[in-house]
Amino acid sequence: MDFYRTHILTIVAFLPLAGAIALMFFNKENKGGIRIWANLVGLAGFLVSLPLFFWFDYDISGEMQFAESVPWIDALGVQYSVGIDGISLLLVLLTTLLGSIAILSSWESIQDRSKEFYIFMLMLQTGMLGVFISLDFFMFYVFWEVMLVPMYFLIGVWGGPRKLYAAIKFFLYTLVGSVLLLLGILSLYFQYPAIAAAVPEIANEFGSGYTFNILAFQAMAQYLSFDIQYWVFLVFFVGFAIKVPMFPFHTWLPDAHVQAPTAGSVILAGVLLKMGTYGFVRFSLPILPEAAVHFRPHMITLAIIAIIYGALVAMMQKDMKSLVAYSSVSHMGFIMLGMFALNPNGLNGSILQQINHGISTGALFLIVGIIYDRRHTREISEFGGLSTIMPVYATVFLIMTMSSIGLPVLNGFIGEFTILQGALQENLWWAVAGASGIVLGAAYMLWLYQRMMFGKLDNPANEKLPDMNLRELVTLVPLVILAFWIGIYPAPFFKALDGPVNKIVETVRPGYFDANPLEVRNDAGAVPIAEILEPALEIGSGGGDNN
Amino acid sequence: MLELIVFYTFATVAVVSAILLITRQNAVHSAIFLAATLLSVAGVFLSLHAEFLAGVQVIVYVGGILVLFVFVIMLVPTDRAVFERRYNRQGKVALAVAAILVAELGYGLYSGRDIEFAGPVAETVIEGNSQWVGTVLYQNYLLPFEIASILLLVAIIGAVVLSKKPPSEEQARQTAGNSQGAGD
Amino acid sequence: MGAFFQIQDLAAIAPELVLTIFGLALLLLDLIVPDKRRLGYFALAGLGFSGILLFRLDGVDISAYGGQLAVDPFAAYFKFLFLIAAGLTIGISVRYLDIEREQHGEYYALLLFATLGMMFMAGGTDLVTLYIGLETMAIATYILVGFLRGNQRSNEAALKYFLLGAFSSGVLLYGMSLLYGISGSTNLSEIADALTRRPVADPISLLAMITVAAGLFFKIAAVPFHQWTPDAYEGAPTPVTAYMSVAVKAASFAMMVRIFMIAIYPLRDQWVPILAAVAVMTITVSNLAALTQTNVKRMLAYSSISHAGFVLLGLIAGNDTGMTAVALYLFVYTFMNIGAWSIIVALRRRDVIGEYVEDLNGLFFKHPTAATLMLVFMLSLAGIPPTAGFVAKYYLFASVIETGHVTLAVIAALNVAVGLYYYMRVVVAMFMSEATEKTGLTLSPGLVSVLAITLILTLFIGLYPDPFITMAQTATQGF
Amino acid sequence: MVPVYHYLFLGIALFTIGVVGVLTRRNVLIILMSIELMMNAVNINLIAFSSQLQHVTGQVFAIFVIVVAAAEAAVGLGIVIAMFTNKATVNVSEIDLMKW
Amino acid sequence: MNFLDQIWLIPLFPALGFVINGLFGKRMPKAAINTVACGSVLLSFVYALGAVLGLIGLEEEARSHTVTVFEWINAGAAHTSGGELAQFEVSWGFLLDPLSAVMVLVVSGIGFLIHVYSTGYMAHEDGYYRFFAYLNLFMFSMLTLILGSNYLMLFVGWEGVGLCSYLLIGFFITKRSAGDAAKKAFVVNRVGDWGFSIGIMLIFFTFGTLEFTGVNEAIHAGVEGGLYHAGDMIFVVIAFALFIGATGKSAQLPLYVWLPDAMEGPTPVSALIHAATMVTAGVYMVARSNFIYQLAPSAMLLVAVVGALTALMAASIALVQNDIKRVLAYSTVSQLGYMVLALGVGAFAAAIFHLMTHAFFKALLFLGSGSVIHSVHHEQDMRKMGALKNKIPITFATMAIGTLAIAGTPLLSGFFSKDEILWRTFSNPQGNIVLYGIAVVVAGMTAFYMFRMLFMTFFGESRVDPHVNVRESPKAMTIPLIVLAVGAVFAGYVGLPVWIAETNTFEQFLEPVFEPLPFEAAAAGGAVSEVVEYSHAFEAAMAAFSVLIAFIGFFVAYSMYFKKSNRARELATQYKGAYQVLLGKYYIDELYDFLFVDRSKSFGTRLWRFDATYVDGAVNRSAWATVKSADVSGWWDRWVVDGAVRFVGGFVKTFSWPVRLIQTGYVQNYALMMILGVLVLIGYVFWV
Repeated sequence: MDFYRTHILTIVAFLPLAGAIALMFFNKENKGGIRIWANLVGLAGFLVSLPLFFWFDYDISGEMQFAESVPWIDALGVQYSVGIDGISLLLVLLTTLLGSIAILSSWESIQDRSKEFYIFMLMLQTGMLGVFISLDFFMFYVFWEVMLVPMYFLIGVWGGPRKLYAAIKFFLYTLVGSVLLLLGILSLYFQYPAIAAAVPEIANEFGSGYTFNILAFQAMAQYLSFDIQYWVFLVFFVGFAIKVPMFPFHTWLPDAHVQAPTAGSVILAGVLLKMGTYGFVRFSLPILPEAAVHFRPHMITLAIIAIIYGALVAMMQKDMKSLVAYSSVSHMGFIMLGMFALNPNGLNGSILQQINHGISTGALFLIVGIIYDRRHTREISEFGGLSTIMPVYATVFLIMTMSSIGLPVLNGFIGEFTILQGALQENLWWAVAGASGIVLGAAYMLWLYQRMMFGKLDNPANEKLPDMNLRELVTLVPLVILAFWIGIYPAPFFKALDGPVNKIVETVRPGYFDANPLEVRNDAGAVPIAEILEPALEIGSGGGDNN
Repeated sequence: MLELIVFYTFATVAVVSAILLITRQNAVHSAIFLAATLLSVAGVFLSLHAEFLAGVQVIVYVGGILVLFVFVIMLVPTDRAVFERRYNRQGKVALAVAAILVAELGYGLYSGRDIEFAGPVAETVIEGNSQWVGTVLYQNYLLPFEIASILLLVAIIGAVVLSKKPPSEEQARQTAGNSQGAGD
Repeated sequence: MGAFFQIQDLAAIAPELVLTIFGLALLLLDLIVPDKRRLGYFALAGLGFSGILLFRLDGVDISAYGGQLAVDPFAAYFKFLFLIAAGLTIGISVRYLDIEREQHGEYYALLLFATLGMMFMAGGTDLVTLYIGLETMAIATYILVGFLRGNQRSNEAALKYFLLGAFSSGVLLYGMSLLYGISGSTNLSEIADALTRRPVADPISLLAMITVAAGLFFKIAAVPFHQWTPDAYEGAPTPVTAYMSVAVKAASFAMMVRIFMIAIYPLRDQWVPILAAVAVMTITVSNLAALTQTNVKRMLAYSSISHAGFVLLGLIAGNDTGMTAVALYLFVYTFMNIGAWSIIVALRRRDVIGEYVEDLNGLFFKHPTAATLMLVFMLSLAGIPPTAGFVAKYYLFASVIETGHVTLAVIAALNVAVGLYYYMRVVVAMFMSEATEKTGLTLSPGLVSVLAITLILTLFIGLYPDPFITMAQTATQGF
Repeated sequence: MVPVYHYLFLGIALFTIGVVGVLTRRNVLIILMSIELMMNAVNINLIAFSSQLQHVTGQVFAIFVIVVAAAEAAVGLGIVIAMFTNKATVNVSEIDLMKW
Repeated sequence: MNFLDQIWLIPLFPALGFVINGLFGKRMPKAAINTVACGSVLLSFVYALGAVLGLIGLEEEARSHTVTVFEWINAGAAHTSGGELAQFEVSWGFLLDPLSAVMVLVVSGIGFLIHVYSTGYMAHEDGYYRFFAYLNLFMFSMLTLILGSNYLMLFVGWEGVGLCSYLLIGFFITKRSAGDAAKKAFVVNRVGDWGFSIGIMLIFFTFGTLEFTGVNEAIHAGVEGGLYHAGDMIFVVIAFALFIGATGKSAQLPLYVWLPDAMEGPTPVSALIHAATMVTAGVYMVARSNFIYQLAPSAMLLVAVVGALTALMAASIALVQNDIKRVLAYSTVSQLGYMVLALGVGAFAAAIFHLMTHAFFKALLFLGSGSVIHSVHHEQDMRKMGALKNKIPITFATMAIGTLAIAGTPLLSGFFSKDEILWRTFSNPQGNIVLYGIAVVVAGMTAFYMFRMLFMTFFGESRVDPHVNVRESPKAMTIPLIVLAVGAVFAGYVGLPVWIAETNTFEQFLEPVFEPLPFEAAAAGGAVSEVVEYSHAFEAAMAAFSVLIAFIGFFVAYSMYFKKSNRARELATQYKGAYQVLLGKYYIDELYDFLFVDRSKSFGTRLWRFDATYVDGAVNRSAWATVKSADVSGWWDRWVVDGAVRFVGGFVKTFSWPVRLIQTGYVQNYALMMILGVLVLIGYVFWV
C-alpha cells in the first residue's frame, strides 16, 4: 500500500504498457480473451488512478505532488522524474477515464486484428499519461513522440478509406512540430548552466550542471534574455500549435478524426489535443513569460479566428464526424483564448474547458461511432427522425450537444463563461468575438441534432436500428455524469486548478495579485468605456497593476 | 640549365604521349603511349636524383602493370571497339572542366610558390639513394609496408576470384542472354 | 626521425595480427574444408578473438611504430565497432551466399582483410598508414561488391565502385602529396604544426584541404560525391551492402576525424563552411531522392547517404558534444542499419529478388515478428524515441545547437520529417497492404541471432543510453 | 636547380590529362590507364617535394603509391574480365543497368 | 415550517418531477405521470405561496431574502475595471423579494393550471411522458430564472427555458416544420443570449459581483458617492447588452421572428411558454436590472422606442391573420411591446403589473383557442370556424372574458394594467406624447383584432367541415379555463390606480425593488428635474379616452365581422365611399383600401409577408450567408491552408525527380559530378 502510494504515478503510467506486453502473448485467434483482458487493463488503469483524486492535497495544488525522481541518463542530466500538480491531475484522470471508455467502445467495432489494436491502444495510453506526468523535459519529449506511433497505426490500420493519407499527414505534421520543439528544448538546456552559475539559489535547488528539470527551467524563466524567449517561444509555438491544433495548422485534424476508428477519435479529441494546450500552459507560459506576453495579441487573434472559422466550416460539413472535428477546432480556439487572456479566470476556464472538451467531444465521437457501427455511414443526410426509434440515444445525444454548445448546468458553460469573463477583463472585443462562437456553435450542433433526430423516419435503412445497448450506455453514462457534475458543482476542479494557475499568472504578470488603489477609479470618475474597449496589451494596464 | 633542358624534354615527351594515350582509338596504341609516358616520368625521377624510384617505376610499372594491361587487351577482343565512337557525350564539358582544373591548380600552386616549403630538419643523409630509401622504408614506414603486403595479397585474391568462371553455367547463359537485351 | 621498431609494437597491433592470421588461415582452409559455412563460423571466431585482444588494450593510449599508429580509446572504439559490424555481416551472409550459390572461403577472408584495413584507418596517425589502410579496405570491398560474378548487377556495381574509387583515391593522393609538400612530413600532428606556421588561407594548403576532403567525401558518400552509392549498394550482395553502409562509412569517418581534427585543424575556419554546405546538400538531396524509390536497397542507400550528412553535423560542431555525437551515431547506426538490411537479406529467396517495396507487402500477416522488428529499425532510422536512433539524432542536434548553428539544426530537423515519410512507406507496405504470394522470408540461425542482437541494442540504447554515451565520450576525449 | 613548381606543373598536366581520359573515354581499359596517369602525377609531386626538402619520405610514399597502383590495376582488370564474361563489352557507356 | 429558507425547494420539485417522468415515465401509467407532473408543480406553488406570505410578513425594507445553497463557480481573482481585485465567485443562491414573489406566484400558479389542462389536451398524443417531463423541466428552469439571486443563476434559467422551448416547440418531432421552428427559436435566442452574456460579464467587470443585491448596493453607493452618473458610457453599454438579451427572449424587434413560428408547438406550450411565462423573462430581467437602466437614460429611450414599435407592428400584423394561434401570437408580441414600453418609460411596476394580468388573460386565450382547436379536431384556420358559441359554451364564455380583458374593458384586469402603462407613458419624465400616441393606437388595434377573432370563431354561420362533430373539451381543460377567467377578471384589483384607490398597492409592494436612485443626493442640491404633477381627474379622463379608443376598435370589428361577415367585402366593392363616410376614420380608411383593393394582398398580409420575407428572410439570409462563408472558408481550408502543405509535399515529389535524374547510371557522369564538386569547392575557398 505504502509502495503504491509512493509510486502511484509510475504505476498508473505503466500499467497499460504492462497490460499490452502481456497481451502480446495471447493467441490472436482468442479474440474474446484479448477483448476481456484489454478491458480489464483499461478499467484497472482507471481504478488505480482514482486514488490520486483523493490523495491529492488540494491546498497546495500548485506544488508537484506524488513526485518521484530517479537518474536516467546521467551523461545528459536526464532524470526519470514524475509528479503532478492540479492541472496534470485533472488531465491524468481524464486520460485514464477516456482510455478505458475508448477501449470498451471498441468491443464490437474492432473485429479484425483486435489483438494489435488493443496493444496499440494500451501503449498509446502509457504514452499520453507519460506526457502529463513528466517533470523532465527530455522524458516529456520521449513520451510526446512515442505516442505518435500507436496513433499512427490506429489511424492507418483501422481507419477509414483515406486512412493512409490521414495517418501519414497526422504523423508528419506532428513530427515536424515536435522536432522543432526538441530544438527549442535544447536551446533552453544549454542556457541553464550559465544562469545557474549566475544565480546561486537556482544552483542550490537544481544543481549547477546540465538538467532537463522542468521546474528548474521555470525557475530560470525570469533570467532568460528576451531574444532566447522569443525564438524558443516560436518553435514551441509551432510544436504545440500543431498539436492543439491552432488555426493555420489545423488541417490534419479533420482528416485524422474522420479516418480514425471511433476509439481513435475519442482519444485524439479527448486527450491528444490537450497535450498541445498542456504544453502551452506547462512550458510556454511559465518558462517564457515575456515572450508569452509579447506574442499574446497574435495568439489571441489566431484563437479567435479558430473559434469563428472552425464553427463556420463545421456548419457546412456533411459528414458528422468532420462536423464534430471542426467543432473541436472551434473549442480549442476557446481554450487558447482563455489561456492567453493571462489572468486567473481565463486560465482556470481554459484548463477546465480542456477537460470539458475531452468529455463532450469524446462523448460525441462515441455517439457518432454508435450510429456508424449500425449503419456504416456518417452522412448526416442518411439519417432523420432517429429519436422515434432510438429515444435513449437521442437523449444522450441531446445532453452532449447541449454540453458542447455550452448550456448552463452542463460542463461546457462553466468553461466558456469563465474563459470569456477572463478575456473580457483584458479586452472587450475579445469577449465579443469569442462569444459569437457560442451562437454559431448552437447553430451547427442543433442543425446536426435536428437533421438526425427530428423529422420523419424516411430512410428505410434506419427503420430497424436498435437503440443503444447496455455496453454503449456504460461507455457514455460516466461522461454524462461528469458533464452534469462539472456543470453543477465544479468547485473541486477549480480548487485543483487554483494553485497552479495563480502560480502561472504570478510569473507571467508579476504583481497581478496586488490589490490596486481605489484612486484609480475615483479620479477617473466613472469608468471611461475606453479603458474597457482597448486596454493596452502590455502588462500593467488593463490589469492595472502599477509596474 | 642543363637540368632544365633535361626536365623539359622528358616533360614534353611525357605530356605528349599522355595526350596520345587518351586519344588513340586502339587500346594497344594507348598502352604503348602509356609506356612512353611512364618511362619519361622515370626519366624525370632520375633528373631529381631519385634513382631508386626510377628503377621501381620502370620495373613495376612498365614491367608489371603495363604487361598486365597488354594481356587483358589481348584477352578482350577490342576489334569491336575499333568501329565505335571513341568518346562519350560529355567530351566538351570534360575539356572545359580540364581547363578550369588546370587554372585552379595552376593558380593555387603558382601563387603559393614563394611560401617556402618549410619542412622539418632534413633527415640524416645516407649515402646512396637506395640505402637511404631502404632505411627510411624499413624503419619509419615498417607498418605501412607490412600492411601493403596484405594489400597485395588481397589484390591477388581479388584477381583470382573475379576472373574465375561464374559458378553455374545456366545462370551465366541466362544473364548473358538478357545482357544482349540490356546491352543495346 | 621516428623511433625504430620495438617488439612491443607487435602487442599494440595484436588484434590486427590475429585477424591477419585468421584471414590467411581461411584461405588455406578453403582448400580443405568442403562445407564452406564452417569457414564463416571460423571467421566469426577470429573476430571474437581479435575482439578479446582488443579488450586487453582497453584504456591504453600510446603511439606505436614511431608515430605511425595510435593505440588510443578512439581507435579501440572504432575497431570494436568494425569487429561487431563484420561479425553481424557474417551472421547474415552465410545463408545468403548459399542462395546465391557463391559460398566461398575468400568471401570471409576478404571480409576480415577489409576489417583489418579499417582498423588501421581508425588507428593510423600517418598519411601513409591511413592511405594504405584505406586502400586495403577499398580493394577488398571492390572485390566483395563484385563477388557475385554471375550477376551483371554485381559486376556493374563493382566496376562503378572501383572506377570512381580509384579516381577519388587519385584525388585524395594528390591532396596528400601537397600536404607532404607543405609540411615535409606525413605525420598528422606535424602537418598540423606546419599548417599553423604557414599563413592562413595560403592557396596550396587550401588545395590540399579540398582534395583530401573530396577523397574522404567520396568514401562517406557525401553529395556530390555520392552517386556511386545507390548503384553500388543495389548491385552488391546485400550483406556486403550492409557492411559497406555501416563499417566502410564508420572507418572513413574515423579517418576523416583524424585528418580534420588533427592534421588540417588549423584550417577549421575554412573547412567548417564547406562541411556545412556539403552536409546540408547531402541530407536534403538524398532525402528527396529517397522519397520516390521503389527499390528498398536503393532507398536505404539514399537513407545511408542522408545519415552520413547527419554525422557531418557533429564534425561541424567540432566540440566534445559533436565528437561524441559522431562516435555514438556511427555506433547506433551500425545496429539499426544492419538490422534493417538483414530483413532485406531475409527477403532474398531463390526465386525472389526481394528488393522492392512490394515484396514487403503484408509482411506483418505472414511474419509478424519480422515486420515488427523492421518497424523498430525504421523508426530508429527515422529517429523516433524510444529507439537508439533518437538518442543519436538528439546528440547531433544538441551539438549543433550548442555551437549555435541554428539554421543547420532547423534544416536537419525538417529533413527528419522528410525521412520519416519514406521510412513509413516501408511500414505501410508491411502493415497496411495485403500480402501477396511473393511475400515471405528465409530465416537462418545466423540471421535470427543478428536480428535479435540488433533489436536488443537498438531498443536498449534507446531506453538506457547512459553507458554508451559515456563510452563514446571517453573514446573522443582526444579531440 | 629547376624550381619545384615546374615539376608541380608537370604533375598538374598529367593529372588533368588523366582526368580528361577518365571523363571522356568509353573504353574501360583506357580509363584505367588514365587513372595510372593520375597516380604518376602524384608521384611526380612527391618526388619533387622530397628532393626539394632534401629527404626521401616522399620517395617512400611514392613507392607505396606505386604498390597501390599495381594492386588497383590487378583488381580493376579482374573486374573488367568478370564484366566482359557476362556482358561482352568494355564500354562504360553500355553499363547502365542501375540508375535513378 | 419556515418556507422562506426553503425557497430553493420551489424549483427543485419540478426538477424531481422531470427526473422521475424522464427516466421512468415510459413505463408509468398516465395517471402516475399526471400526479408526478402536476403534483410537483402544485407543491412548488404551495411552497411559493407560503414563502411569499412569509415575505409579506416581514417589514418593508427587510423584504429581500437570499438563500445560498452552495458555491458554484470560483474561478479565481480578477481585476475589475476600477482596478480592484475581485474574486469571480458565483453560488447557487436564491432570492425572494417582492418582484420575484409576484413572478413566482404567477409562474407556478398558471404553470399548475396549464399542467392540468395539458393532461386533457395531450391525452391522445404519444410521447405523453416526454411532454410532461419537458414541462416540468421548463417549470424548473423558469423558477430558477425567477428566483436566482444573481445574474448567472438568471442566465441558467434563461438558457434552461430556451432549451425547453426548443424541445417543446419541436415536440411533434415528425413535423419537419416543428423542428425548423424549434431550431430557429433556439438560434435566434442564442443571438440574444450573446448580448446578455456580454452584459453579465461587463457587470462583473464593473462591479466585481453578480449578485443582484450586491450590484444594487454598489450602484447606490456609487451614485451617492458621486462616482456614477446617469449616462456613464459603461452603463449604457451594459444596459444595451442586456436589452439585446431581452429582445431575444421577449420577442421584441428585431428578434421577435421566432415567436409566431413557435406556434408549431402544442397549444398548452404556447400558452405556458410563449404567452404567460418564458417570453416575459426579458421583461423580468430588465426590471431586475432597473438600477442599471436608471443610470442609462439613452438605453431607456431605446427600450421604450423598441417596445412601442414592436407593439405597433405586431398589432397591425395581427389585424389580418386567419390562423387563430397566430393572431394570439402576434397579440402576445404586441402586449410584450407594451411591457417593454413601460420599462422604457421607467414604469417598472406597471410593466410587471401588465405582465401579471397578461399572463392570466393570454394564457386563458391560448388555452381557449386550444380548446377550440381541440374541439374542431386540430383546425386552426378561423375561416373554417364560426358559430361555435353554442357548441362549446364554456370555452366561448371564458374566451369572451379573456378578449374583453385584453381589449381593456373597464373593471377587467387588462384595463387597469394597460391603462397604467398608457398613463405612465404619458406622464413619466422618460415618456413622451409620441410613444403615448402609438400606445393608444395599438390599444385600438388590439381591441379590433381580438374581437375580430372572437366573432370569426364563435359567431356568424358555421364554416366548420360538416363531418366534424364539435364537442366541448373535457373537464381537465375547461376547469383551468374557468379558473383563469376568474383571474383575468380580478387580477387587476391588486393594483388599482390612484384615482380609484388611495394608493396603488401593487406598486407599493414592489417599491423596494424599484426605488429610484438617489440622484438628488449626488446632485447635491443641484437642479432637480421637477416632475409635473397631474390631477387624478385628468388621469381618469385619460383612462376614459383609452377606453374610447378600445371601443372604437371593438365597434369596427363588430360592424365588419359580426353583423354580416362578408359585409366588409361588399362595402369595399360597392359602396366604398359610403363606407368611408360611415367610418370616417382617416387611417382606417387607408387600411381598408389596402385590405380590399386587392384580395390577396392586404396591408397586414404585406406586413406579414414583409415579416416572412425580409425580417425572417434576413435570418435565413444570414444563415445562407454563413453557409456561403462557410463554403468559402471550407474552400480556403481545402485549397490554401491544406494546399500549402500539399504544395510542400508536391514540391518534395517534383524535386525528387531531378535529384534522381542526375543518377544517370553512367559512371563517367558521376566522375564528372565529383570533379565538378572539387572545382566548385576549390573555387569557393579561393575566391569566395
